[in-house]
Amino acid sequence: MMDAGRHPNIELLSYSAVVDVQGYVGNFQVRVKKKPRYIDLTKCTGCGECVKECPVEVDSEFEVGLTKRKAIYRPFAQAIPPAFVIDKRPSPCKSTCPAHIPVQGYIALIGQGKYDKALALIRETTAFVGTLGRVCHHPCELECKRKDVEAPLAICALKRFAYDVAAPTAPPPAPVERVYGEKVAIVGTGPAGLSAAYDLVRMGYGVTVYEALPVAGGMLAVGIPAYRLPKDVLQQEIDYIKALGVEIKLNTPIGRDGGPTLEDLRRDYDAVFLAVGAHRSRQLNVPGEDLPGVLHSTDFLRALNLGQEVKIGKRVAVIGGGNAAIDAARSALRLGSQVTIVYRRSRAEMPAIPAEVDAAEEEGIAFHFLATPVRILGENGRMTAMECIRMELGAPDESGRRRPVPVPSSEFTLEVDTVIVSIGQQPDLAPLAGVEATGWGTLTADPDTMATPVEGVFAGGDAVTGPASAVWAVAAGKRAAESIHRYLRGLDLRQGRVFEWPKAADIQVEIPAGIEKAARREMAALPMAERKSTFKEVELGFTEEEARAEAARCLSCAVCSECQECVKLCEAKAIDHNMREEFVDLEVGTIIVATGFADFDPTRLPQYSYGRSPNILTGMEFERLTSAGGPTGGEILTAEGKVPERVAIIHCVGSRDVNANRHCSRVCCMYALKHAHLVREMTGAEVYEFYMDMRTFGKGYEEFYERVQEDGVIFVRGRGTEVRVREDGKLVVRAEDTNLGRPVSATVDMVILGTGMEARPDADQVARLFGLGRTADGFFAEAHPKLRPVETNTEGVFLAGTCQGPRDVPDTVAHASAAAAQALALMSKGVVTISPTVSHVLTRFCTGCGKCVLACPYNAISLNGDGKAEVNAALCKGCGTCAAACPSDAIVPLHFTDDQLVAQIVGVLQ
Amino acid sequence: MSGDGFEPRIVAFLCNWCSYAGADTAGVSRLELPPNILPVRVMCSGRVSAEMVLKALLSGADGVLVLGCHIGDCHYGSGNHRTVKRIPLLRRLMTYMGIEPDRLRLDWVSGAEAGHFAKITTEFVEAVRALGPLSLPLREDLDTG
Amino acid sequence: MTQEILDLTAPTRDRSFLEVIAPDEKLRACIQCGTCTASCASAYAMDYTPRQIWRMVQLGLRDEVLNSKTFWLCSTCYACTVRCPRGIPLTETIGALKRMAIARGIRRYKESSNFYRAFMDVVRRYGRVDELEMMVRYFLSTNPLAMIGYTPLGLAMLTHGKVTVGEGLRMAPRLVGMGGTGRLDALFRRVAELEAKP
Amino acid sequence: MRYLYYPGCSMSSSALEYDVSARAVLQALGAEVVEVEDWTCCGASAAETLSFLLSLVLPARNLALAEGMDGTGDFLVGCSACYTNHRKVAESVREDPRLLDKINAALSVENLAYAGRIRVRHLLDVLANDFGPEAIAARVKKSLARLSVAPYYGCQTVRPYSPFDDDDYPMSMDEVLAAAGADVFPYDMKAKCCSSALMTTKKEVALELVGNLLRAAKGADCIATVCPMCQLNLEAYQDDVSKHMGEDLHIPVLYLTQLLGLAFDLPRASLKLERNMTSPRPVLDKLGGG
Ligand SMILES: Cc1cc2nc3c(=O)[nH]c(=O)nc-3n(C[C@H](O)[C@H](O)[C@H](O)COP(=O)(O)OP(=O)(O)OC[C@H]3O[C@@H](n4cnc5c(N)ncnc54)[C@H](O)[C@@H]3O)c2cc1C
Ligand SMILES: Cc1cc2nc3c(=O)[nH]c(=O)nc-3n(C[C@H](O)[C@H](O)[C@H](O)COP(=O)(O)OP(=O)(O)OC[C@H]3O[C@@H](n4cnc5c(N)ncnc54)[C@H](O)[C@@H]3O)c2cc1C
Ligand code: SF4
Ligand code: SF4
Ligand code: SF4
Ligand code: SF4
Ligand code: SF4
Ligand code: SF4
Ligand code: SF4
Ligand code: SF4
Repeated sequence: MMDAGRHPNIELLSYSAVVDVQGYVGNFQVRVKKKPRYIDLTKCTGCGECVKECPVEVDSEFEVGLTKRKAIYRPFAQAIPPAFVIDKRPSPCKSTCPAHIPVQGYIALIGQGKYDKALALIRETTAFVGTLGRVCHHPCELECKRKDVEAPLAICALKRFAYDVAAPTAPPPAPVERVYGEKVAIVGTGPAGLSAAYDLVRMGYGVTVYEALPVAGGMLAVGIPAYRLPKDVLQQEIDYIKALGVEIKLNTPIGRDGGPTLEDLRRDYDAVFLAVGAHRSRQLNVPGEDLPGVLHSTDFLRALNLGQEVKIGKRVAVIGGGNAAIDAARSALRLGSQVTIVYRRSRAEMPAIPAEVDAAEEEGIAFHFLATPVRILGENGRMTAMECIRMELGAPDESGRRRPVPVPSSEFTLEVDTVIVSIGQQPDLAPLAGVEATGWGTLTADPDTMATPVEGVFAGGDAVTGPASAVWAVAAGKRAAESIHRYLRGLDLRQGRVFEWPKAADIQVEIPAGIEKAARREMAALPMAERKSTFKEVELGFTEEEARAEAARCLSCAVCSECQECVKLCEAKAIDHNMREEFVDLEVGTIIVATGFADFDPTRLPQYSYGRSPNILTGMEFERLTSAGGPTGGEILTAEGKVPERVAIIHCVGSRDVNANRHCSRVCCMYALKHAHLVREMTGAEVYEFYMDMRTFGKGYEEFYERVQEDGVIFVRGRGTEVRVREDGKLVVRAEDTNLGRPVSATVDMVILGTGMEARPDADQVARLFGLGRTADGFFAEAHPKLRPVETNTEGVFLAGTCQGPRDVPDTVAHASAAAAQALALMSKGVVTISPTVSHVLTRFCTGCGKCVLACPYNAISLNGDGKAEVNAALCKGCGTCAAACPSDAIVPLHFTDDQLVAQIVGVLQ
Repeated sequence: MSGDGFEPRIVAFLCNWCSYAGADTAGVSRLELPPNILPVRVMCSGRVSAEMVLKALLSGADGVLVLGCHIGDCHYGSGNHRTVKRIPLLRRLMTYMGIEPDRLRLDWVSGAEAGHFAKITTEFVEAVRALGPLSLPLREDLDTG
Repeated sequence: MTQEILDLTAPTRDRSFLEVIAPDEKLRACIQCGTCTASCASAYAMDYTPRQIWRMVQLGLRDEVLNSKTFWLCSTCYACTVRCPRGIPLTETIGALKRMAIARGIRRYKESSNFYRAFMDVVRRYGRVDELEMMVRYFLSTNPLAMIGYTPLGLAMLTHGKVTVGEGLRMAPRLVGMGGTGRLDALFRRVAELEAKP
Repeated sequence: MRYLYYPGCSMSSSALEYDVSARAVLQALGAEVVEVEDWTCCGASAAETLSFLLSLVLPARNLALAEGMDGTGDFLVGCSACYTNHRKVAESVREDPRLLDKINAALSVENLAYAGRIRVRHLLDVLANDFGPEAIAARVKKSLARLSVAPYYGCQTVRPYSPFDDDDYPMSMDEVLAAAGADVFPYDMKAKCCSSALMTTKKEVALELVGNLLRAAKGADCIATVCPMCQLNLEAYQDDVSKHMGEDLHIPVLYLTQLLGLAFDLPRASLKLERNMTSPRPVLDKLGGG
């Protein structure tokens, strides 16, 4: 194998799969998908340093689950090539997170108590760790696979924990060195603007951010109240961004109040990012809206957040169902008012974060669902009440939600003295002359690249999407930063970027059998009395213990968590987490298929109790146990670490059985004898070997059987029928000793199941790919069972080894040598003769109907310039399907023409 | 069996890769096969056109059996998909012509299914035996070519 | 112990035994692996193991098979049937052996056949079965004294309302000597006619 | 969901508690249960010993009756022996359609015909698959929390015709019990034979088999069954069995439907626990609020 690996004329494509085969003998085009290993083979020295800090452990496939391996690993000790590989798959959480934060990574690090590393890892993606950890609407949790066990992980709260525990002591960052001369202007210091600034400054650009307000942070600062996001948390994160070298100009509106215009920015900077958010409130448009006492939530919250004095009455109605409405209501409550929320749809349709709605309800806020104001009533210029009408849900509108329609004469009044309107916001685009707006009043920008139609101007966040959420704004900022970088470097904005991540529903994650349920941890909350009267933060965060326990629930869906620990350890700089899969196109003359067999899975025969005791092993597992590189260093020990006193070996598990595979697997009698011999020799244990027939044909095998008999193995002629796991862990095997004619049992410490060989589960796909037939047992069909054992019915494709049928290593080698010889024979000729059984078209009869073109399974027929069918003789395999389809008898398969068949029919009937 | 000693004559179209091989295996395994089966080898069951089936019936066959590879195992990938669509149409056509549709049967036999081959052929011979000889008064007239 | 040499070619072997017992003849493919025996909870009490019975059926040792108590110990649990690696319908074959033994009036295991006969008599007469009536009928036909062994059970069943005294007593006299017409007479008769035909 | 229900002989006499509790549980889950009119005995294990044809005709009679009833629905059976007999007919005619003619030739004396159309379902199958653990969990009012239950499936519930669970290591009852909050006792004898009618004809053998089953359930609070024959064999002979095995093997045995009834907090009258021959008292005590 080593020699094959090193031979200059042999190219090994490991971690690869053939995805397409076209052409014909001598001229195959094979397309191979090379899976990324994330490790550069030319650099990796195989030193193994990288595995040391990898926090992810999974069952080792090679050790058939007997040991664990890390996410970065060497498939097995003798692997060719000897390099390492990273097992990385998509994970639902990271895929669903709009900013694609490596969720599993920071969770794994928290689980190991490496909190500062967890914080640093999140900061590689976003600066808003403590912020998102508090206010994110966490769509990731909806998809977290752990929900299939009991409940999703508290992903968001863990992010907050990483921040809370590590940020206060983390050293402030050093300013980033400028790499590029270009400067970028950003308008708006909300999460979109600052995220773009954060990424751009780290790439080495100069960044200036303009902000109209006296504080930075956008809606995070002036929308979300302090009881949800304390001011110091946000400020610290903005300071972190500033410390990297981002310049923030407060009190500098663009395009109004004397500030610079967009034109100015386009002139003075090399690129502009507009992230102005959506701050203009939509109006109610009902009579009485101009009465004093009617406020808008954004104004109300901004004033509160900026510490200005706000006056509201005793009875407050909040109109709307979004986050802003809930925040306005909860803030009003904290100012001592009685609050009712009026929303025109039902609770299920509320766009606000459900947990926020629950919290509002807990705090004592009343809800009027399916109602909307029709007028606001006043007396002497003072508000007295609000008249509402009931609504019912009609047909769905374009947002997919059912449209509310008023119920006639269902008006009612609410006595209120303050109304806070919160029915949506739009961006204020008036100052930004020159940009394009959509019909919705939002900025026009490409949803993938964030480019606007104006050269060098990009836009993102609420200004583009309308009011959305912080993490979407972060994602938009990050996309814009990448686009601006590409724009400034003259690169294509799209090439090689991934805009569509896999859908969580399409990500397969195997949930380990026997996983124990563990309740999801919830954060403690401030006592209710304090909640209602102060703006102190409501949720109190996890304790270290809670966070560790919560982190331990993660299923490591992606295996590699992208924590980057390995990258830091690899001195050869061989690790590249950004590798993508590649396609290799090969031109080959012949193909040898040698995909091997699958080991029978004994859970399909539950009478053998496989999986219900660690001391019931398959033959393959026993092989690993006895190998020097195995989990016990080659010693035969039970799972309890003891030398077994009695061992039973059962033949024909999954073979010679109508309930599993009918065929005899041919190698298991031999390997079972080998196992019996090993057990006797290494442990001296009593061995009971249950067999139906002993198949030791051929050279040397019967002699070996004799020797094992003399070793003292107790042979029982009778099928080992079932294995029971006794309460004390001992295993009871039952059978009939058919020589005695008596039911017998044996109580042992270890059972080895002589599992047989079967076709691989993907054999049908492989067969289709290479045009192979399969025999009833599922293995690939050879062209003739006696005379052509390595050829297949597809010329130029040969079989080698157990993919064709069970056989041992010597026979596999012989078979493979034969396949190689056949392939060489073809190659040395240099030309191929194809079977003369091909079809040809009698042009004069062909009407050009094209039926044959559709019928041919090989696309061998096409209509030529004259509208007549034409057969490509190299592609045609001579099946004759076209002839049967042709209504004009114009196409004739040589040797199977209509006349020849008719002659045969008449012949046999005579 | 039935006392009149009627021995049906069955034309069996066997695809080269599966059914023909199955018949071969059946022979090698010394299975008992009905002598009434008159095999005609084609490369693929997809080759069996309506014309060939009718030709066989008009030339004196009492039944026609078309055997191919199991769906998914066709040596040519999808030749037998065509056959699956064609045979029911043909059976309808036969009804129209006054021939019992059960005189035509399509089935799948892989190269390894010797027993299956023996079973299908035996069953079909018995089914056609029960239908009796195919009497086609118009046989000569219809047989124009 | 001496043993007679079994002449495999002797004409006394019933060469059609297997076909009669197991019409689909799958039993011919038994590989004598003993899975059936090892799966059978009652095998320990049998005189021949199930596997041995199949071998004897294969060889046509009819009388030895029919006189064994093996198949009367079968509780129709189907454990052997679902596990047999050759897919032989063994429990059905045992049913066929029971039928043949009853039909041939093999007297050795009278209790069992009487039990089943008693059961079917009740079904024929009333359409449905009442367990108590059935047991009484069974014990009357075999060994009335054996009923005593089940007395505590009968009492327990009475006290748990499983059977009512009135009903039991009302039925008892009718059990002795059945005649007249029963609920399913016509059906039973028809089945008998159909089975008599080849 | 609508079911054409066949109670069978045992469930309408000695095992009435199974019948009543099954109907109550199905009703609680929202099923519509219609009893097959004029049904008769399926022949149990006896018909087969006298006549093969009779063993098919008797169940076929009931299936024909059900097929003739108005409306749709599967043929629902609670008793595992009845289940096997009815399924056997359905399977046999599928494999050998000629049998159908023979059966119908017999049924014609009752003016009945069986078409081989109706599906035969076991109560356990319906509970585990038509309703499923989620619907069952949703209906639980008094969880069976901390009650350790050994699920006993018996033979013919899962062998040989059962399409709904493994015949050697079934899991459906485990899942139903877990849904009701119970701790499922790891019970590897769950599909071994309870000796069936051997209890009447070969008592010593039967005592041994039942003894093995009870011994393996030691440590559980009770055993759950889904068949009147299993129930009778497991509960009625515990004195004899204990004597035969030389150890105390007494344990409460309840029908699965009785346990579900407790979990659903159904009226006690619909569970008829007083008819059980082992006292359910320890179970009720453990659940509290007996
Ligand atoms: C009350 C409220 C509560 C919310 N709660 C949540 C929550 O819990 N979770 C969540 O995920 N999302 C929440 N959101 C939504 C979230 O805050 C926004 O989606 C997010 O802040 C949008 O980010 P942005 O950068 O696009 O815009 P913004 O955050 O709105 O920032 C835009 C900035 O641009 C500035 N600006 C505008 N025009 C100009 C100009 N001409 N010149 C200079 N500067 C200008 C504005 O002053 C502002 O600072 C909430 C929103 C509100 C209103
Ligand atoms: C427990 C056990 C013990 C044994 N002991 C012995 C023994 O002592 N002596 C002996 O002579 N024989 C023994 N054998 C038999 C021996 O293992 C086989 O004969 C031998 O491995 C067959 O080699 P192979 O190349 O045909 O298949 P395999 O060894 O199965 O190799 C097939 C390879 O193809 C790869 N592959 C599969 N599908 C694809 C695909 N689509 N694309 C790319 N690659 C693919 C697989 O990953 C695998 O690496 C034993 C077998 C077992 C199960
Ligand atoms: S990134 Fe982290 S999880 Fe992934 S392989 Fe490296 S160390 Fe392991
Ligand atoms: S279990 Fe862990 S890796 Fe999987 S989705 Fe949830 S958080 Fe992500
Ligand atoms: S540390 Fe780097 S060089 Fe060493 S094995 Fe790992 S990837 Fe290869
Ligand atoms: S080789 Fe031996 S153990 Fe393996 S299937 Fe054949 S007979 Fe059984
Ligand atoms: S014979 Fe006709 S249908 Fe078949 S491969 Fe050739 S061209 Fe295609
Ligand atoms: S089907 Fe026949 S007529 Fe039609 S295009 Fe093909 S060869 Fe020509
Ligand atoms: S299990 Fe089947 S093959 Fe094995 S001895 Fe019994 S009947 Fe024969
Ligand atoms: S069906 Fe009868 S013979 Fe078969 S295992 Fe059960 S009791 Fe034994």
